[in-house]
Amino acid sequence: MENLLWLIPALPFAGALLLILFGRRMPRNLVAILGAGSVGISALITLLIGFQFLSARPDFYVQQVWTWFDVAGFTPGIAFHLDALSLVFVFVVTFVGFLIHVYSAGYMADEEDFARFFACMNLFVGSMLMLVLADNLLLLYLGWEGVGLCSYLLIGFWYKNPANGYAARKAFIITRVGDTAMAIGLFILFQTFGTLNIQAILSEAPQTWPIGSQMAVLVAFLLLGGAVGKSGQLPLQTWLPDAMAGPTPVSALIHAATMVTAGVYLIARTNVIFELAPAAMLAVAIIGAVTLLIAGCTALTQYDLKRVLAYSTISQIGYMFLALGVGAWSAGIFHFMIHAFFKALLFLCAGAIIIALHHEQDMRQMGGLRRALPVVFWTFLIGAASLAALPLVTAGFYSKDQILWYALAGERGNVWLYLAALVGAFITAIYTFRMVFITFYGEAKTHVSHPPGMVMVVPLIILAILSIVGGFIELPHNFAHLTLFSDLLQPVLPGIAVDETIGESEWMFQLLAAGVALVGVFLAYLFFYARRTAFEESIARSSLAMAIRQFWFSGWGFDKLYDTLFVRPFVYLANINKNDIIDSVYNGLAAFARSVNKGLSQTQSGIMRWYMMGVVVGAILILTISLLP
Amino acid sequence: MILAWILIILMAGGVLAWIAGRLNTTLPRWIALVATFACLCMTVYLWIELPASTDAVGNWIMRFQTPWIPQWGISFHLALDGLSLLMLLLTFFLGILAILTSWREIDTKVGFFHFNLLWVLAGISGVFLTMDLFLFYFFWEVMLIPMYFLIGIWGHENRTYAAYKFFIFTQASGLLMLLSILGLYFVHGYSTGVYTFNYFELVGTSFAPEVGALLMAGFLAAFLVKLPVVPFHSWLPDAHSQAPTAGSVILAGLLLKTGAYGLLRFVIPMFPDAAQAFAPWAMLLGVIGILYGAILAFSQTDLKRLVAYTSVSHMGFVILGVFAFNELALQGVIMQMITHGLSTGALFLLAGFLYDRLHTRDIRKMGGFWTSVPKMGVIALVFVMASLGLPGLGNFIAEFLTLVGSWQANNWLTVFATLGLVAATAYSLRIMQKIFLGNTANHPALADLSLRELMIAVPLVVLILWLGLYPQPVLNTARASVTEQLQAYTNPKVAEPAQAMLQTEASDSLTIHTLKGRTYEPK
Amino acid sequence: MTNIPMEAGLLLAGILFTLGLISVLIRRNIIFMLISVEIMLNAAGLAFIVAATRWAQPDGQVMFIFILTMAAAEVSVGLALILQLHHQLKTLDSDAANKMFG
Amino acid sequence: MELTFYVASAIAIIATIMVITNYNMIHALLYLVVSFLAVAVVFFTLGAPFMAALEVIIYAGAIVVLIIFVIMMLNLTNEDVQQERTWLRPKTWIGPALLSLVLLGELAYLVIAEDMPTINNQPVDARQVGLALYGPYLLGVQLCGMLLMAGIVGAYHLGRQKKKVVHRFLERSEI
Repeated sequence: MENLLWLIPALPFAGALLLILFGRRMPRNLVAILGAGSVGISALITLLIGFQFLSARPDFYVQQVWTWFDVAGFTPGIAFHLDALSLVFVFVVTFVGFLIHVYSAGYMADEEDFARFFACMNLFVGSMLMLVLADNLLLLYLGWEGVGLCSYLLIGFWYKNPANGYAARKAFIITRVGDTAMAIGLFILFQTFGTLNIQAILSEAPQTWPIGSQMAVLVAFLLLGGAVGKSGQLPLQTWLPDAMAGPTPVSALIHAATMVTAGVYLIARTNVIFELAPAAMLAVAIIGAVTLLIAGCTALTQYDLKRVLAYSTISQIGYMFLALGVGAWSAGIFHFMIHAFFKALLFLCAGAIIIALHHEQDMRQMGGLRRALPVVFWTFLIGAASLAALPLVTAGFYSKDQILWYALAGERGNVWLYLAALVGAFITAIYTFRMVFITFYGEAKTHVSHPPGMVMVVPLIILAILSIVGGFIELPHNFAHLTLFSDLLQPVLPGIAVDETIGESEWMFQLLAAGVALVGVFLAYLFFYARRTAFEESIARSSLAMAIRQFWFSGWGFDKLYDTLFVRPFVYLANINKNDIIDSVYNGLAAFARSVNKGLSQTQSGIMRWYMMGVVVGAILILTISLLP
Repeated sequence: MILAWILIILMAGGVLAWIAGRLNTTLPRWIALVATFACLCMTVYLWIELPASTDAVGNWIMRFQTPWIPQWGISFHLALDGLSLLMLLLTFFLGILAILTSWREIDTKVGFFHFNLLWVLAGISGVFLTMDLFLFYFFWEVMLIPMYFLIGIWGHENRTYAAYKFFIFTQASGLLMLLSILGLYFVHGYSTGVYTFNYFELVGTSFAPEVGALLMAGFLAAFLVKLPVVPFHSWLPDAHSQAPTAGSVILAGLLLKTGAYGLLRFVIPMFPDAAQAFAPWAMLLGVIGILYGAILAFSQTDLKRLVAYTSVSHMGFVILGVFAFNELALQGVIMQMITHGLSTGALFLLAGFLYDRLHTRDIRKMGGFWTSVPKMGVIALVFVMASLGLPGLGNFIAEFLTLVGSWQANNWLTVFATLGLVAATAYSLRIMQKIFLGNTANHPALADLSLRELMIAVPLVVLILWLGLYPQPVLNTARASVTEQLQAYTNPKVAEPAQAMLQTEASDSLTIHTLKGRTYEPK
Repeated sequence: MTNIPMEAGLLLAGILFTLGLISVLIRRNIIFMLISVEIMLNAAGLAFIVAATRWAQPDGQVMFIFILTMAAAEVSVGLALILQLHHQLKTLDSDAANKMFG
Repeated sequence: MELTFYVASAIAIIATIMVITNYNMIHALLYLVVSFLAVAVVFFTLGAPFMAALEVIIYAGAIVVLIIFVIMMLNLTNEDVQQERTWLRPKTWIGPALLSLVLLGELAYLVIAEDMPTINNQPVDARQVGLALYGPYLLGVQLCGMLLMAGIVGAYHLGRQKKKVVHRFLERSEI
């Protein structure tokens, strides 16, 4: 069964190839079937292989398809490596991917470039699977760049609007900055180990580098650079909100569920190197904590439904980074999975709303959709509850609670990280329910054209169910001893040691987290649903609040900062040098020669006696020189 | 003999095409196509029959030598190894594309055009094949003059200026190389008493350090200008943008590669000490080239000029890799030569297709073409991605290998070179954005690629993908040559003279090898 | 036979040559220029003769004969040119024939 | 003999000065003949009688006569003499003359400064010259023959006066 491994990425690639070559001439139904079907079959194969994996419990399956190239002992293969970590990712990618593909068939039904959309989506799924299944870092890099390309293509899907193209380019270039760091990390790894095979590196690294060695820290930071770029973390987070220019299913698949978590995957995959570099671990945790706060605050102020979700995605990935940074590997991955469910759900719901309102994304133009779109409302509510981590019933609670707990009690955790995460959870609850209240309650402002069809609703319901039950496979220690997920990952990812002194009081912190979430929801209710009291109004209208809101709204000014620091100087430099300053040196040389020619041609007077004179003067000169001692 | 036939076919074909041009305008095209195709077939045949030569010793697949001017030690000496073979394949492949793309574009002096085209190809093949330095210089000039005509007669509006500039830059640097060749000839003659232009004998010459540096400078002048490396690059944008499409393809795809080939074949093995001393500067030039070319490319509005500056940027990787002196980097360089030939050639072809339809190269007048020409868009996307080094396409392998190799030689320069990838992203995506994406208003609807144009573009796509996913055949072919060029660097102390003598007697094919079995004392 | 110092002969040749040169430089009439050239050639010939006598070798005289031949040929062609020039430009002014002006 | 040399030299120099300063072309030519004759005498004193004869025959005879013929053909008048006078102003000749004198000074310095031993000059007779001419210098003689041939042909071609036919070198001047 594991011999079918190669089919998992190959099928979406094949689908993409067929769609690129013949898509324009195919009927729409066939395009949709081909697009969704190839991913669906991949998902089925994943289930089969996953089932076998779970029952046989090997450490990993490896399948080499062919040797990519072989130079001077550098022999990366096109080879796939499936272990528990990959399995989780592959499962999410294929399964959520399949649901989103199905949903897209409905969502994109009116689009002209139907085939192009599905071709890119399939290409994306293929690349993403390549990324998570890669057996060596170079192949991982292939997938890594491949998803970047698809992200570019899909963000700029509606290419006629130059702003979309700009957003797409921004996404590609900023992630590419991170990729460059990662590439340099690969150079160092290759130089040190003579291979890029992940397992080989991971097994040799502890022997080569002592804990905290300079090289290990350097490599870890470089890899972190790549991860930060891809996952939209500080300081390379600015592309992700703009990436919402793409169609909503794209945002759901690429910019929420899968691609942006590639950074999480990379760090988890190379966990050994990060364990060797405590400084890098700390950096991961701090980046995660700061990002989740900054992005959360920004999400509070946005009005574009998709932008709120985008900032929320950044914030949630911040949680994952925090988890990885404190060494709670499996908690990070668990949150990734749950996040993929509920964030995809939220995006798809948002898509359903947007399409029902004729591509209206501004929340201020929505309202009262509870009655018009009941299915969407309920599924959205489930997703929102999961995002806000409402206690006990939602999957989000279980995954986020783990992170909060390890941020405090894990051996690398400390109270500051915990506080950041806790505040983040509070903010999350506020902005999530702000969204719910503004969108679904109040009075209707835009006419709803038609409710979503079955093709769109079914994926919503499936994802909604997953957003609730997904959390029950891994319960907190004090609830019950059910740790299916971390048991699965245990061979790949090291466990985490818990500080025993505070281990006893776990239930207290759970209560605190739950309380914070509920208070957040209540605050949102006060400000955005109920009529505001004068006091609340005065807070909301105060000049300080306005200034903060403006600052947060602009994403903490990062865009502007980068614009002045990097973009403008580069463009300025490029433009002043458009005609190539070096060329002017040569042109100057030519001009000099021409002017000399002009001067010398003056001596060609045509008067013979002048020439004779020249001869005489020359003769005198030569004679004089020869006579001089 | 088959090597000589390649040159004869091309040259005779050229003359024939010229004559045929007086009768008919289609005949020269067919003659040129058939001649180039015949050469391609021969080379492919050689490649398939290659396996015997991939082992470490039998590096040279075949040789052809006949005296030309024996008094001065000049012979008509051709030899083929993996590197030459790959370059020849590229030459004839791009040659065919160049002829195909001129099918509609060129309608004046058709016969003379194809004469020039074939003679340029002949000159380039000669450069890749010849193992006699005098003959090398001869072919170096042969490829120059027809190219001058190609630009000067069939070029765009500013063609005379561009043609002059091209000619002066390359000719002046070529003369410096001639001086060095003569210097080498005499230095070798003085020290051994054998006056010869034979590469295999000259390659063993040892010099005083200053002499070596001076002679190398002459060779470098020619190769760096041709490559081009940054302070000497200024002929390239003009020549590339003014040349007809076929000319641009050949310039970017092949002519630049002769510079890289020269570095690999002559500079590296002949002047190991001087090259090592020069290496940090050369790598610095490479890095400057990468970044400078990228910044310039970003600001251009003339499509062909833009692509030309991307060539400057990409060729920076070549010199970076060449002077890293390790197998990874050199393999990367060879890959870069091939994949850059394909990808940049393809971009020029696309520029040609667009010029055909719009009669402008100004990207400010383009935009939103994806709607009307999706096929062209997809193909352009592939090559734009190749140009920014997307994994899965050939250029990635090239750049990655080069960078991995150069990392071992110099960390900081490699870091800056890697930053070039970001800049590459910026300018590459700009091509896509300005031409195919964006608003369609006030732009005419275009006709999508015709069958002929698809025949040109699709093989390029297939090849670049193939090179990206399974480059091993190419790497295998080049491996023996690469190790040979690097012999002076990898094992400086071995190769005892006595051992070399033994080997000399063993067989003729081994003779060549042992000529380089000299000792270089590491400093 | 004689005791004429060589310096004297060479000096005479030099003076004659210089006079011819001055004439070429100052005259605008093209016939005068031709005549002056003849003077200069003659002076050169004189120098050869002096040298021939000095070393008692015939080579100098042979050279004089060659110079003579050349002078004859030159004069014939030069005069033909003058005729043509006069015919075309109706003047003997050498400055009138200045079409080589750069 | 020495005295003859010096007197002849003086005559040659004076006659030449007269040639270059005279405004009338015919007068100048007559002085030129005098100068050539004086040089012929110098040749004689230097022991080259055959050369002296050649000087008289070819220079003083043939060449000067040729020039006189041409002057006759050009039909020069008194106006030309006047024009010559206007062309030859001190302003025009002083500079070149001084320059040439500098050259002469340097030549003289070269000639005199070399401390050459004076030995008796030996005459070289015509026989020796003839032997040398048709011995080692045979090639030169051949070349001279060709040169004369070329001179004749060239003179004939250039001297032909064709109506309306403008020589191609001068053709462009008409435009």
